[in-house]
Amino acid sequence: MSDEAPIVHLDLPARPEGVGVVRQALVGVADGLAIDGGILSDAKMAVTEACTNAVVHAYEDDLGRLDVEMYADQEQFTVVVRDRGVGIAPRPARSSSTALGLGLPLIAALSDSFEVRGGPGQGTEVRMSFSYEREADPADENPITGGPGPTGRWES
Amino acid sequence: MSDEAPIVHLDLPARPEGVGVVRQALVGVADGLAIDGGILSDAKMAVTEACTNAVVHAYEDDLGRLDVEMYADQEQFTVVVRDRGVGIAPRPARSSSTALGLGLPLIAALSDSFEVRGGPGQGTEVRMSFSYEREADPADENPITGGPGPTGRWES
Amino acid sequence: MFDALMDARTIALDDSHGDVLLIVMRGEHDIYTAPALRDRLEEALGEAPTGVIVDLSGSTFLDSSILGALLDARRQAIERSIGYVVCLGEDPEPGVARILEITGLVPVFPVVRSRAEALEAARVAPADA
Amino acid sequence: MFDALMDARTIALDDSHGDVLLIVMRGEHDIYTAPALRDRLEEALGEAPTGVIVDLSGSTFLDSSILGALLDARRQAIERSIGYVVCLGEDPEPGVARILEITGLVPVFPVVRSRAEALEAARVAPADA
Ligand SMILES: Nc1ncnc2c1ncn2[C@@H]1O[C@H](COP(=O)(O)OP(=O)(O)O)[C@@H](O)[C@H]1O
Ligand SMILES: Nc1ncnc2c1ncn2[C@@H]1O[C@H](COP(=O)(O)OP(=O)(O)O)[C@@H](O)[C@H]1O
Repeated sequence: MSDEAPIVHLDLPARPEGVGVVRQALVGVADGLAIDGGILSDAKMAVTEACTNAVVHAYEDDLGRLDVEMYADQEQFTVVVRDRGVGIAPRPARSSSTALGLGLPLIAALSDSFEVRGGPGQGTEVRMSFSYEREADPADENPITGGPGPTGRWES
Repeated sequence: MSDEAPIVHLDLPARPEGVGVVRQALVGVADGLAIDGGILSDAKMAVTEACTNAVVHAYEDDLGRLDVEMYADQEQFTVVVRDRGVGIAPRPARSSSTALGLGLPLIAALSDSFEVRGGPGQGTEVRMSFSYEREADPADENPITGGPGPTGRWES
Repeated sequence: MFDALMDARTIALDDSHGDVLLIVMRGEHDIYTAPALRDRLEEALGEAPTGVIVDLSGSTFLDSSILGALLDARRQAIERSIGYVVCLGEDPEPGVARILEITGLVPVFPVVRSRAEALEAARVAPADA
Repeated sequence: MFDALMDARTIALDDSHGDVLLIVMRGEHDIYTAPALRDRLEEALGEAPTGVIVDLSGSTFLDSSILGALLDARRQAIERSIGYVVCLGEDPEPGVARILEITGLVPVFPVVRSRAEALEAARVAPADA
């Protein structure tokens, strides 16, 4: 596949049912690249967490969009998940929130490299890369520490 | 899901490995809509044929794009496959071609309604709809007649 | 065998084990199915049995929203002194096993492999709170 | 069980049946894998056995580019007086069975269900041309 243009560009509503669509499209891309099953499994999870964040945190209403690009070069494939929402910012934990707080830690543990960009008013972009061949398990390098706290949020 | 905006918009290179990506994305959409297995299977096939046509016939080089939108309303879901290639036009059968000539007949037989638009220089748009509940099998209404001819093309 | 059936995301309540209720999850589960899972868990815990087992052996994928729902249910089970176990099956998918392992949640839930182990463990009320 | 293995699109040559070569297709096949299938078919027919079986029982999807490759191979088999059969398995996927049925190709190839039937039919050279 091409190194330059995205292999696939997906644009869909930032709603819960869209996350599975992105995951399935990733499976289709992986099929074309003959990606190892374990790496695909990690990529599905990391990409799911990034999309879920856009669905859950980015927009006040359910009219926002989710934008996903997938690229591949000789060594790795990269998935970019983008929203035009409120951006990651310190904010009071909503008491009604059911978010566990494991999304970004999982992205770090399951990708070979990642980058989160954005800020208030700029939306959020999460860029995750997955090597076709791993020298080490990224989950050993970025281990998830801590455990579930009494409030339901993860505490490390 | 929404009736107005596409559930998903895919933009990818018109190359063989892209067809599976579209098919997987369709599976993801169908998951969200709880679509019957037999109807999903027909939709996968019709959509595959439309994408394959864009890959095989639309462009001279492999730099062209394939554009796919999926919509859903209360009764049916619709997939629109679009290219900006040469358009469907009478042209000499290429002797090197391995195309069987069953693409459009399969689209007609497997969708509950379809529409092909375009022409020379305008690219091609194939719009296929699939009802969630079928009263009759569209393959009975638009049966595929004929059989393989001596040249390898389908003859009806 | 239909693709859509194989891929179907289902959450079923199995009450054929007497005092232990099973929640059987099949296919891929994420933020889209998490609300249905929360409802089912609530229902199962509300029927106040001896224990609840979440059976993931037919599941192919789960994300952190599902972990969140499973952890909330665990908290409720502890409060109500109901047994609570996650059953992974003998041949779990990486999309299920991996997230449980790297989050260190295997001993927390706890997670066991076989249905038999799960039934046994679910009949013991949780010790910690 | 890895998703990617379950979904893997493979085309394998099985030469363990003596004079009959099997081409075993697994997963989804379309314009992307059609060139590899054509190569394999060419190879199998070139080894000039008594017969060739295309085994689709592990296949989950095929499109008209695959039908085109299978029909071209059938023509070559007829020319060379080699037996040629498509084996569907006892429990075919709709993504495989449906296209064969609606195109009327079941009696053409011919398509049979079991491996045993296929082995028998592949040892008979095609009658028609
Ligand atoms: N796309 C996003 N848009 C806005 N805020 C975000 C986004 N992604 C993450 N955040 C913020 O970062 C916090 C941490 O995210 P994460 O680690 O994924 O945990 P969780 O989503 O489970 O809370 C979220 O609670 C949220 O406040
Ligand atoms: N997207 C397209 N762009 C250009 N030409 C097309 C396109 N789709 C179909 N065609 C033309 O219409 C013909 C019939 O298409 P079809 O029935 O799908 O059979 P096949 O693709 O197997 O030849 C093709 O051979 C081609 O000439």
